[in-house]
Amino acid sequence: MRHDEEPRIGVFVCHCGSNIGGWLDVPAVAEYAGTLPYVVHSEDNLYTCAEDGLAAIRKAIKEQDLNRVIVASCTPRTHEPLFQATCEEAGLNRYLFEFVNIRDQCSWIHMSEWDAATEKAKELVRMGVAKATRLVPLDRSTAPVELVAMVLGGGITGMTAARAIANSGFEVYLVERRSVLGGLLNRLHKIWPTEESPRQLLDGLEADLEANERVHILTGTEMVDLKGFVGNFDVTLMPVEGNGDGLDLKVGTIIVATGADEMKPDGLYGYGEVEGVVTELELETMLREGNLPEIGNAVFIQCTGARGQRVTYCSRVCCMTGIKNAMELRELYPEASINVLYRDIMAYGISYEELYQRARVKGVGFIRHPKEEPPRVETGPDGKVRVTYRDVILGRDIVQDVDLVVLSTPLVQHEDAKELAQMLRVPLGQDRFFFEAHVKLRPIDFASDGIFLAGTAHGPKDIEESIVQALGAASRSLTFLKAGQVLSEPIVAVVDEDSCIGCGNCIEVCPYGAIELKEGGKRGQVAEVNPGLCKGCGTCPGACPSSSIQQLGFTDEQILAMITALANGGD
Amino acid sequence: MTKDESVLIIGGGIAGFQAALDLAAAGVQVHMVEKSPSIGGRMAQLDKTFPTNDCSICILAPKMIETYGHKNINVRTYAEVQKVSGSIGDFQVEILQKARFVYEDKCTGCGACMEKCPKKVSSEYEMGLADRRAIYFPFAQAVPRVATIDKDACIHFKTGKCLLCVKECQAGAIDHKMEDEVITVNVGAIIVATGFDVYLPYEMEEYGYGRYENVVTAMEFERIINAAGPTHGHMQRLSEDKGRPKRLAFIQCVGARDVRHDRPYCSAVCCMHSTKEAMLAREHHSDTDSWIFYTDMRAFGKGFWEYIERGERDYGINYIRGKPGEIIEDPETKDLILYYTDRETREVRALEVEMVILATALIPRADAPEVAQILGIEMDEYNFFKAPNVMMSTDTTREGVYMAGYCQKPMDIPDAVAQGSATAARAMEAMAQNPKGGTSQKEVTA
Amino acid sequence: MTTFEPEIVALCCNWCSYAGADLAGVSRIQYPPNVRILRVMCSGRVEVGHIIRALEMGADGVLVTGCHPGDCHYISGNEQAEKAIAATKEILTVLGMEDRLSLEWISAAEGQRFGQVMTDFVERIRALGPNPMKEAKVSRGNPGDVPGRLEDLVDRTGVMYCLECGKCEATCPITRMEIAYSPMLIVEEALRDLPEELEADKGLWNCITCGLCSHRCPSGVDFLEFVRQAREVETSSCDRCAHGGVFHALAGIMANEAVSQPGRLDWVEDGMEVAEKGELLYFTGCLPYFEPVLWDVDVHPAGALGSTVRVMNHAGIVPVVMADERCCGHDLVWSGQSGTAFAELARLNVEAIKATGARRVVFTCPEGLRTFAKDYPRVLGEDAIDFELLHITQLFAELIEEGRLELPEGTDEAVPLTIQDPCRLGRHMGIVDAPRKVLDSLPGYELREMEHHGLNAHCCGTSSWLNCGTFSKRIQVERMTQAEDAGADLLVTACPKCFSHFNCTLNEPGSDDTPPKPAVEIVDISVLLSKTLGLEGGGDR
Amino acid sequence: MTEDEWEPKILVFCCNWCSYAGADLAGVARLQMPTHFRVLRVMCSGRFKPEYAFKAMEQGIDGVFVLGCHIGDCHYLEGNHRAKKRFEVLEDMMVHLGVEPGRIKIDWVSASEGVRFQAVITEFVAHIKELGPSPLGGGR
Amino acid sequence: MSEEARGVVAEVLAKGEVDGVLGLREDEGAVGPHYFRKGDDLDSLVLSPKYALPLVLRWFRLHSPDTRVGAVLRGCEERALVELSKRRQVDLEMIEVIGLACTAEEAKECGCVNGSPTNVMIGTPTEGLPERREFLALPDADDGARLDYWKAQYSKCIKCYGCKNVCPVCACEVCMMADHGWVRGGSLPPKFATFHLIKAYHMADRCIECRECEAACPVSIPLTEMYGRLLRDVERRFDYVTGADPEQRPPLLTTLMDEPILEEEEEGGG
Repeated sequence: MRHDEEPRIGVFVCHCGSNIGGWLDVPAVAEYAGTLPYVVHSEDNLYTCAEDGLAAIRKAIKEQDLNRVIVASCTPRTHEPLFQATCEEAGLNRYLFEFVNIRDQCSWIHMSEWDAATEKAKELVRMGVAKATRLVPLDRSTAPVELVAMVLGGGITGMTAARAIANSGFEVYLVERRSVLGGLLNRLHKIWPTEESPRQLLDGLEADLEANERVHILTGTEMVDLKGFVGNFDVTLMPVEGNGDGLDLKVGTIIVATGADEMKPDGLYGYGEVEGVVTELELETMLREGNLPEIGNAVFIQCTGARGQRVTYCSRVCCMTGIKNAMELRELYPEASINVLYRDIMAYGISYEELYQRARVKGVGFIRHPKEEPPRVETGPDGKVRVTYRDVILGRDIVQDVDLVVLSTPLVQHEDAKELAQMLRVPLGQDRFFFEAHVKLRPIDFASDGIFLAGTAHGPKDIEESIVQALGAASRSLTFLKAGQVLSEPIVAVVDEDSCIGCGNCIEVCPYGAIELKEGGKRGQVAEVNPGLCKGCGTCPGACPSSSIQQLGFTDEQILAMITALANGGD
Repeated sequence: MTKDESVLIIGGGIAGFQAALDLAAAGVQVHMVEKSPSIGGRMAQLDKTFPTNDCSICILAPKMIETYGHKNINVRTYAEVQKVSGSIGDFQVEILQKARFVYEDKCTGCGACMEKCPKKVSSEYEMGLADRRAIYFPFAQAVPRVATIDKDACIHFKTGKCLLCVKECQAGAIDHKMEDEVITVNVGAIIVATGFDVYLPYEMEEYGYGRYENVVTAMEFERIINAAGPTHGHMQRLSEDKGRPKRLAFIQCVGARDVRHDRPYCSAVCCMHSTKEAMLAREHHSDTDSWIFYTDMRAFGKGFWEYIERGERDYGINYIRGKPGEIIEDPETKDLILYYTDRETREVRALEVEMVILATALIPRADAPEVAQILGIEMDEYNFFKAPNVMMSTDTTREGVYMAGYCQKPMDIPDAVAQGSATAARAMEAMAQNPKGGTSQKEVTA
Repeated sequence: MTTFEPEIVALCCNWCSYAGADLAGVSRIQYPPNVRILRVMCSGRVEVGHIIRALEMGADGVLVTGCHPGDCHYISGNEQAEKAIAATKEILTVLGMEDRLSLEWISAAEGQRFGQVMTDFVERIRALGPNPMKEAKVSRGNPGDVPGRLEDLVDRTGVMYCLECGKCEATCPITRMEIAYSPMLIVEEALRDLPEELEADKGLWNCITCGLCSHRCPSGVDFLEFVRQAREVETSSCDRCAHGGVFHALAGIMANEAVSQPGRLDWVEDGMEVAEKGELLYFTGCLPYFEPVLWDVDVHPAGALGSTVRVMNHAGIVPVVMADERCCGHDLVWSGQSGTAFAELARLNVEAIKATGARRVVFTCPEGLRTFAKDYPRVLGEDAIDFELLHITQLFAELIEEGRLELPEGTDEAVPLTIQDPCRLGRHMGIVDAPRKVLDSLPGYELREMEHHGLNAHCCGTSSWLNCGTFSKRIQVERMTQAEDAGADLLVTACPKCFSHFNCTLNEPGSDDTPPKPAVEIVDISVLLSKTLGLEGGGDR
Repeated sequence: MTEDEWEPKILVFCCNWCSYAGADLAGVARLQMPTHFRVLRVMCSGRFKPEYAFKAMEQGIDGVFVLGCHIGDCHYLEGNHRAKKRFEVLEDMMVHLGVEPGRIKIDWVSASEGVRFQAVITEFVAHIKELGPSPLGGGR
Repeated sequence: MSEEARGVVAEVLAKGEVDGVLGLREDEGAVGPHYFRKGDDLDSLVLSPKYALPLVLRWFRLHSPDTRVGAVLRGCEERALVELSKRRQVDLEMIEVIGLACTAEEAKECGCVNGSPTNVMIGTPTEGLPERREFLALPDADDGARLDYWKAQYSKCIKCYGCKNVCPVCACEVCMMADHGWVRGGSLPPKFATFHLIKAYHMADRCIECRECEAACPVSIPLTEMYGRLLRDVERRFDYVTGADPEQRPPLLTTLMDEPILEEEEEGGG
């Protein structure tokens, strides 16, 4: 069964439970697929991606002697590798496969238009079939991986990741902008639940890193340029101050552990105008430096600037920080009345719920205020701060003059994160934190291979969760480092030497310098593509006036076939 | 160094998959042991997952298949770990491969035997809402798609007769004389990722679970709205009218944050999955109204709070702070009346709904104590596996044994996945530091 | 040695006897100064409670004077007085104090008679000697052991665990009718350290201590204990006690060791075998006093006493009954008046029981059982109670199980009945199965459970004779309706108080627009059992 | 084919890393949009060449929409730069040709902008509906 | 003028800096490109009609890359040469341009602004038109009149590929206009969008407005009315004039960073 024989296409249309089948006529799409040229087999299945669906594909390939397979279901971004592997298992080259997205880009976005959605699914399948007829078998190539990792950000997350990689036997560069490791933890007074000072946690870690000669700690340094791809990134590092000479590195994987800042809630609850209104970290700084004034009573205001006030998200850790510090004040001043004004206490899990209970037992007051009626803070009499808030249970407003108002504000992404994101070619989410590959199943990966994410750079989380993600990102890096090589998709460019005149347009638009001129062709010089460097973007065929250079898997012929299939609809 | 490295993973859920796939990609040999006949874990029972409302099986199936098919991962289903000895870098593990009375390599998964088998028992996968036969797959997308005979249910093992399934099976894959066997494997590290059970609130009489048919747990509701579930995705009541419930009430923290039933902890995911289920109910039928009764609306993860606000804004979910005091069933209509306090007017109100979904506590597996005893690791007072160093939540009390997912503490799927990868890193570190017999890396880095 | 000068209280009706007294004065008729006259508009105004509390406070004698029959300015006031005084005499006969009370009719014109009556009564009391309550060492007042500060109370009762989840609010039968009251609100007031708001009537005193909220509270707040102690902190007066605070006063009196109760065992009829010493003691509680105190609501729970003994005798048990059994003190504990009186009652009762050598003490009233089991150890020490405590239904269940009560064969007739689980038996003590075992074994009856039963049962509306008001009545009507809805003809009670409260509401003369009363008959479980065994002579239902 | 029967046929080029992922996110968020567009996935917006627009419109496609990564976000560094420049020339030609320039459009949608994808698609489809069938279409 | 040319060529050949000079030769009434070597008879050298000599020069880079060649080129042809050099088709160092200035009439007829090459050796340099030629006024676009105009023009096409063949900058070996994948075969006139407009798009950053295509077009389709306008747009948007500066890279190959689009918002000219 060779590819250049006449195409024998099998089309498998997925119900995806009710996600597709519930919103468009899947059987009709399968039946329509059967009528298309070169389609010799078409069926619909409840879950094509499940074992029975894959078994149906394997069975059809063998029994119907298929040399092309099309699956119409969800999105290639998550399921293409699975179906390609299934084709390979059944003896069919994995690139004689075309994916048609009729769920995320059809059934789910046209839920009230059964007929139009079914019609659209049919046309998408027709486009898929048109492309499938012009597919050719391809083979993946492997590229070596630089057995060195790099971690951006020297907080608890970055340090943990670096140690894990080094302990597994690989060299790692830990790059930190500031002059000292530790990140946000340096600004904490005590950490919960161990009640130890952050230094105790950091010192042990820092000692391990310094002792391990596979770890290279580069403080006061930042990345200024990045080229290359998973397995071999070319990184340019520069010292933050002064004009010391830069450092060029070749690394296999990169872990983004750049952390986050505490939001300064200017204009909220009198912050910045009323004396005695501080943020959690400012309180912890006072506690750490021992210059906290005498506290008769204090009020903590949770969710300052969060959940719709300034940012849209809940910052996960400010409730616990608030409660920890409220208990700290109760400890220092047992007679002080400490009240926490909250909307919802995010004391999730076991230890946080226990801390919340211990705070109540210790006498910390918890008063819930409705979202629509936030507390009001203004300068009170004789140096006090007047807080007016509504106690829903008592059903009336309460006015308190306190010595201190502590605002629990959310963690926010660094101001200049956009620059780093662009250098890394990774997106930021709506909440400006780094946007991971899949929120549920690939939380610490980016869409582009070889770059991983951990800690508060991914979003607000506590120390233990940051350490888990740090270890996770280390493991993700180790899968590349220990494998030593990386498989690259064969969707690279190829040159038709008969028609290429060596004009060099393609060379000029190639961002990776993957094309060079060599002797040959009709005009004595032709372009030649180095598959190892070519990352399969397809910009060069876009610049070639004579279609001499093509991108495998996305050739002009295939794209034109899809356009024509779409255009002449009915006929 | 990597050639003879191997790791045992107990539990074939999403955390186990991530650990297994990371280790396998890094060239480590993985032995995965799963107690039930198919891998997939709890996530396989879910209809959708928050906050993206992705179809759960759709994002899980690829992981199941990739894990089962991976050359470096040896998956044993319907098997349990019996004994563990040795220490970090060099554990000897005895695995009991329970007889499933079906030859894995012969069975094609056609399912013909199941039609013929006369014996029906309640299906654990369907949370008891539907039956399965004595010979069965736990669910349609099971991996491996191999039948299994439940010895306690099968008539043959009682009367010596029947064997209808054997007659039906063209592949000749069924053999009632198969026996349990014990396999020993030698591994450098062990990862336990056994997940959780769902607390069934029979003892909370005020909510009438077990007495009123239309009071269900959240996992049961997930099965009801699942297209592959007992009702084929039709949202319907369990009372024999099988009517479509237009008004749903969700009660949070049932048996959780509950000192009276000595379970003071918060299960971390219920506020989210109740909102999800209310959204899906509205998606199934646009005239469905939902009320969620909560104490703290705990949506703290990435994109979670925006999800809750979308639930309120776009799906019309009514969020009411305050737990209902009790539920009374109207004997004729089987509808349910909830008594709750309206926080603003402070009146006690009665809300009449057609179905109540209890977001019950999620608790460690019933056999967690045995697993802990076999592994020689300690548990905390609620039977979660204990992390001696709170900051290193992957490490159990025994060196070389790591843990991931809900068996360690309440967490959602992304945290379980991250911890899956984390235990893979810890295992690789452990094996690098304690190679079997080789020179310890320790001196180099000490 | 000085002669005993009795202190006498005279309650004189304004129109006749008071005028008579003035006439005596005008006529300069002399009579001993020991009498303190207290004017009431009519002798009918005098309640049992006034007389009992006067005696509790140490008055040596109480004289009630009113118009001659037919002369009453308010037509029938004096007839009421006659009945009240007769009921009070019944109580006092049990306490052996009946001679310290007397009722005399004196018209406005009988100045002379007034003087004579006074003189005779003083001499009579002088002859009787001083009221033993005079040197009573104990009082119902504030025990002082409960500190006044709310914050300490909060710490002691775990109220700070409250997460304001609202479940108690949505459970409480009172909140359902009166939104100004809710357990959570009281907790919030305590947490915010606002004692004055807590004390306001809508607060602490509405709670009927039925325990449903504590039973369901996920944070494990022991709300019952909080209310009990908060009431201690709040007050020692008895202005919210029902029936004029008679039961609380009787408890106060019985707490005085000097007071004996000669009439305590008058209820024992011949044919009932009882003993002074023995293995099993039957603690009757305040049943002997119930009927005279509740004379005006025509409620007869005392039938249970006889039935219980008859059943015991039928099973071959001769129970010990104590002539000097004192009130268990439950009503003091829950009305914030446990003071020193309660500790004394506990001591006296336990010593008396030990004196009889009894190893097992059986209670008809669950409130007594709970007080012995949970409150006595608090005042007498953990190991003070070294004998077994059980409720009568537990004994009956035991007897049935051991076949010592041959029940007649079943008849095809199956009268539907249901059981009211008393809060003190179910939620407080966790005893739910015993009454059901008894009822299940009774031929001719069929148990129909109410929606709310066992640990989730609804309360009969009030407890410890406190704050009996419209809420209690509505709860009682609602509860009896629930029994009717469950299809029961009989509502079986296992507590004399439930029995009394239900019957009191049933007996209430409703006006024409009040809805018809639930069609259920209230029957005490002991009486029902005794009747089924054919042991009842005449006896009350 | 009368006016009301005519349903616009629109071709949308989406780049795999940003706009295609944004389209998926719009689907996952169940953001509803008109059905008259078909997405053709390419690895990068740089793969688009104006010649496709001519081929498409010649065969009766009424609108061509190129959606790439925001400038600076391109997974392949500068693919979207090239697409933008090529597009400028194409747009000028449309003007000189007398075809409404609005028939073709280029815009940027990132992987996290599901809502933006819905907005630009809905707006473009509405605009094409307004413009009516493509005059280049050979009277389809 | 031919006389002068023959003299100049002779001098150049004599100087010996070039191995030969490419010019036009008339032979039995037919004019074609000829490579005059030192000592050849120059009488047959003529200067018109115009011929795509730049394309011929590609031969030398291919076959004898290290021979220096002289070439008699007009202004537009020199610009074509520059554009070809940017596509690596010719090596400017190896070519010495013998500039032939167009006469005023020729410049006027072409509407050419700078009528003469950089160093004029034959004829006298003319300023060319004071400012650029006016394009034909195209009908109004809104009611479709303009499109109808172009449809009408392009429908005359008989697919003779004359415009492609004669164009000095069309250096492709296989042209898209002849590729059945792009232009459906077997239909006259060809579908103009894939035939003419793709050509116009390719001309946008190459055409040097020598208008040979229009001259060659048997059905006189006003091709440069489209190409010219595109050139103006490219010039305005990318500050790029075809054939002007050999160092400046073609605009469609550079990124926005190094050559930003100047007027973003302003609509294309009429």
